Amino acid sequence: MEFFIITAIKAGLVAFVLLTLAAYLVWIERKVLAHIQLRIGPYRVGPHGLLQPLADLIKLVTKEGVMPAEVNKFYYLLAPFLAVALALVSISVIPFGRQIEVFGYKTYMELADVNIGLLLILAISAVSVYGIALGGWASNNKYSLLGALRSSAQMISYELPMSIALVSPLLMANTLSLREIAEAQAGFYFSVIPKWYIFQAPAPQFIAFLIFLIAAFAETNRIPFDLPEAENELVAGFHTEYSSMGFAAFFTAEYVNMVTISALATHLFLGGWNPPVVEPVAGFIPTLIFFGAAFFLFFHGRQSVATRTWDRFTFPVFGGVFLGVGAVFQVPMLKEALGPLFWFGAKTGFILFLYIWVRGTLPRFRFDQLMSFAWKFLFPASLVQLLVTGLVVALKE
Amino acid sequence: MPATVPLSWYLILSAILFGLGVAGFLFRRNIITVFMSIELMLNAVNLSFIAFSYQLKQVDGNIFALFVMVVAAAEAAVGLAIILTVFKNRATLTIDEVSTLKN
Amino acid sequence: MDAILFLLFAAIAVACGINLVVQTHPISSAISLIGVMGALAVLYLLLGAEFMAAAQMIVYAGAIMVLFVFVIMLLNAGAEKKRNTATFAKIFGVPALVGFLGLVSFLIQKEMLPRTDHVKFGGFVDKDGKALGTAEAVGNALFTQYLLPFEVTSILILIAILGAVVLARKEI
Amino acid sequence: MQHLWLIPALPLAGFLINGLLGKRLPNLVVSIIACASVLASFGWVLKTLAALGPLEAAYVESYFPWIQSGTFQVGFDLSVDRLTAVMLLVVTGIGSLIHIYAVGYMAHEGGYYRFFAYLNLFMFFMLILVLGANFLLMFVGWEGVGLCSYLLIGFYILKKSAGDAAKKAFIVNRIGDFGFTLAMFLIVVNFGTLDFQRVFDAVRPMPIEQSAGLLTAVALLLFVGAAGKSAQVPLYVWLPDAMEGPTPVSALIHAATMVTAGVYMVARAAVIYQRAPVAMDVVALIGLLTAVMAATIGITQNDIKRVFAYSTVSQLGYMFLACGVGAFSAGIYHVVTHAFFKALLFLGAGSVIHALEGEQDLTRMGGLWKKIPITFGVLACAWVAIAGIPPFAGFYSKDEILLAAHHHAPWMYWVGVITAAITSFYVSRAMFLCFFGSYRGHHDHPHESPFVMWGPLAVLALLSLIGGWYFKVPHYLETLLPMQNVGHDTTLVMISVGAGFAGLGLAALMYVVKPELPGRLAGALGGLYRLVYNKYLVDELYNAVLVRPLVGGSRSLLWRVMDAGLVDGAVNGVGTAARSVGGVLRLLQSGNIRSYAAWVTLGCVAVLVALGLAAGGVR
Repeated sequence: MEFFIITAIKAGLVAFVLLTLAAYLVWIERKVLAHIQLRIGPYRVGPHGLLQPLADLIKLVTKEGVMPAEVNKFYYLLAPFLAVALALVSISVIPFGRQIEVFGYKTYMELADVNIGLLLILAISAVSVYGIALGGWASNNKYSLLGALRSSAQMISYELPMSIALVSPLLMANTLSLREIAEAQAGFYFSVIPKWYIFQAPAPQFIAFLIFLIAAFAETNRIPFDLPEAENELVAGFHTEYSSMGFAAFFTAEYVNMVTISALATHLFLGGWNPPVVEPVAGFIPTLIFFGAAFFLFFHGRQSVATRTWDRFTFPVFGGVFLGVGAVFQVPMLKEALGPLFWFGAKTGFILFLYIWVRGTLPRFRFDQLMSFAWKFLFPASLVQLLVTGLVVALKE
Repeated sequence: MPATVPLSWYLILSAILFGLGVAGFLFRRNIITVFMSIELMLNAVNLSFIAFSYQLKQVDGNIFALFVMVVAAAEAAVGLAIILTVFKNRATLTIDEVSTLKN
Repeated sequence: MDAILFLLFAAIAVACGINLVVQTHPISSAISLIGVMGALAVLYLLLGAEFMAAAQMIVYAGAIMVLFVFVIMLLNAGAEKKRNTATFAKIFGVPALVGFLGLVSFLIQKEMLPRTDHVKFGGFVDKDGKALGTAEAVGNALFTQYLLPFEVTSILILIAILGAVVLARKEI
Repeated sequence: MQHLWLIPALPLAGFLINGLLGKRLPNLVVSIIACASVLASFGWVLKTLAALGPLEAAYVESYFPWIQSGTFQVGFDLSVDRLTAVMLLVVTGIGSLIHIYAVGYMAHEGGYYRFFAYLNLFMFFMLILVLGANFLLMFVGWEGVGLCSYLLIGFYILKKSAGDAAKKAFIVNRIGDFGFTLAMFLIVVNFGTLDFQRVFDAVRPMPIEQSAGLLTAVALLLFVGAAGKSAQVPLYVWLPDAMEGPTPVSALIHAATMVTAGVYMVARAAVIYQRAPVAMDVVALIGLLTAVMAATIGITQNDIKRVFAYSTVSQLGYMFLACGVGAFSAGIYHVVTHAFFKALLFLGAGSVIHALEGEQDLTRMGGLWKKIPITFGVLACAWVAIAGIPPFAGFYSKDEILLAAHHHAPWMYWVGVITAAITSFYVSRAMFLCFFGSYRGHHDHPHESPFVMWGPLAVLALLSLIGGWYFKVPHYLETLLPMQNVGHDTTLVMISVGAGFAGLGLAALMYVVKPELPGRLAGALGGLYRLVYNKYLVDELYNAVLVRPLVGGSRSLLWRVMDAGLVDGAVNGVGTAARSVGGVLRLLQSGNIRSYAAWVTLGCVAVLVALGLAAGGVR
């Protein structure tokens, strides 16, 4: 019975955190993009636009959900639900940290510990194309249909290299459970180079990581592979006809997928929650970072620009918060629970930042280029590198 | 309400699904739907394969199911290509209208 | 618990299967077929064939059915219209089908029921209690005992790819 | 293990290489491959024979069972005994020489690689024929050489006469092969095996048949085959036409090796013949008749190659005469010497033709001896050899034969002597017409052949000079083919030698001293002359008696009645029947997939009923 309770609690927690994260990811993305393009980005709502996501949410909820005529109602309504549901399901097998003990109850920091977690994620991501495809088709709009077709073709095509790329870490870890994979990457070479699979002997997985990352971009329909919603050729692609909640659902699904796949990449290649430096140094780094941020904020709060009157108050407040957080990382009881979480989050965040960075930098492919790139370059490349990895591993045995 | 079910229920379920597939094959007119009915039959067969595999406590049944899956994949690829060609040449997906060899 | 799950997902599977047959629009049929597949995947899990469950989702639901949906969308296939050809199929098919089902279930009841044991989750283990349906076990069997068939299937796939490409490309 | 299989395998390899890639290879490579393969097998023969030593008993190597049905089985066996050894040396030795010669002779011909591929293939089959340890394997070689001779006679594929000659050779050989096959059937039925050893062991205890019997039948049938292959009356007609082929082919196949296969076969089956006197007499008579006939025809021919062709036929007649009178070893002896000088004659003729750019008509030659001295020299060696002048090759073997003939029946000896005289006459005639007198052709300054051509000629010339007393073939074959001891009667020898000189002298008188004499002579006995000149009208006779009726019969009866009427009728009947049945069945095949599915389902139900209810369930 208490298993169910714990699971329910964890599920609620994860869902909340994830959705919030997704929402704020939008904010971060807008901010980063803005600064890449030398703009300010959202600034009005709340200090530095911090409340922008909330505003967006309210807007999307309160807007009228338009149901166009001539659509296939059932699928039109089913599609966004499908998309977001599948996106949320797949996060459930991703561990965030080691086993922790809450009030004497041991549990893993993940929703479900299935020993085929990876396969499950693959299965979900394989099915999650239906959300987009159905939505586009049900909208009964040629742009949407084109978007749907594109996304289904593209997601199938890029699923191959992705799966093959993530096989090679499996070869080295010899398990399908993400937690064991993460655990297998603990440790250091001469206490400097972490034994992450991207570095780990006998077969460092740079290429696999690269392939995986590229395929992941395509799987999540992100620039430079966002053909399904290429606004300047297909209006908005598969979600042209969607408004308010439906749109929000697709939006959320996309960002949740980004988070999931980044977490997956972290686990498979970047050593999960294992810190990049040896203990006990690793234990202090989070604190240092937060403290540094806090002092940064204090400093800027002191001598802030005259036009930004709010900063005089908000910066120190956040600085205080950061100080507190940094201190929390030193609390012995929470330390081993939070440390891994921090590192995991940091790495995932880095990959998410990559997403945004690429979006700010690269132009969009043409569709035929996209396909030929998948089949003529990425797929063979992944095969070759899998072959090499397998060979090396076999030789090592 | 028993806690567990006998294996034969799985087999009966597979039989029912298979029958549904046959029915679809018999009564649908759309080539693609007919094709999907075939896939349904294959799935039913897979289920019974895996059920037997459980019964015999051997993994072979799974392997067989896997092979069925592979063959189904190949069949789907070729079959759909054929359907595309048929549609290209006859502009119809109704199975009764492609009953003649030459049009 | 197992019984409930089985009944639940069996019901889903059957419902989706019926839906597949009765729906007139291919997309609906496709979606319901995907539903069947998902339900079957869960049943595979109940039977301990976890790898097969995953493969079912990835290969069948994730690849093959996407292909179907893709083609349906591409050809923009509408709902089929009522036309009464092939009455033969109706006349002979229905009784044949009924007889078939009846016979099969009768045989299963008569032959299998006494000789099959009950399905328990995690009961799919060999003599020394090692799980059989895992990716490891399947992989072992696949690459040792069934290596030749495996390779042959790879050739089959290759041929299928070629055939599909040729068919789809050139004007026949 | 002597690896006998290498002997035929090497030329086969040559054939494969030249036949498959020859088109792309330069001529030099092709000729090197061809000659090297044959020379290599010659070398292997020498090595094998050296290794096998005195070779008292036959040495057999069996590789794998080839045909096996019930108790009857034929193995792929090769065997070597003294007879085989002689033939092997002749075939590979002369073969290599002629290959080398052909390199020069064919230099400017098209289809160079084709020619050498065929030649190598011929060597392969000939060696199989010689080496085979049972009748069937021998027959394989037998047919193979027939095929190659067909291919090579018709080598100039653009000449209709060549094609016709090839077909003629093939068809006539068919008749002979028919006899051979029947003989094999008889042997299988009566002895249950085709293996030489076993058959002969079975035959030896048998009594000598005074009247016709089983052995006689076998012997005669075998001789039919031999007659076909070795151009004996009445099947000799193909050989003169075979001269359509390139001269090296005439030398190798139609003088030295293939045509002697018949003699070899008869000698091989000596055990059988010795117990069938009737057959022996037939062989002897046929041989004698052939010898005389061909020799007389030879007198009148003007085509140099044809003259030599008829001379070949008559020499073959001699060989069969030898076999017929029981002097098998003498026959083989003559095979060897004849191989030397006849090959030399043909190659020399080839050299002459080559010098005159394809001129073959004797009446257009003359006075060539100072233009092409080397050719004249070597041809002179062959001339004295064939004319039976002691101590040259022809003399010894012919002498043996004549002595044996006299011992068997004196009249045969006399006929033989006369034939010998004729032989020496027509060869001398050819020589005089070709080399003496004044040049009658209009092709100016003939040129000597290159070394690659006259080199082999020189070797052959040496052989035909000394080969007679150097190779004591009968002595070598004594253990295998014992010949009744004929006293060495000097007078008889003198007579035959005299006959040789007489022929030579007469020729000299007619063609050198008074060149107008032949014309007058021909005018005097016109009818006879014309008959002989037209080869006794044998071809015309065959045409009228055999060919026309056959063609007519097949046209009217076989084609109109049998084929068009019965066969086609039956076929069409089947067709219509199938059509009508299908007309009923096609109603089933509506092309409507769903009804098919319904049928399938019905079938499943039936199966289940059978399974579950009738068979009492799945067990």
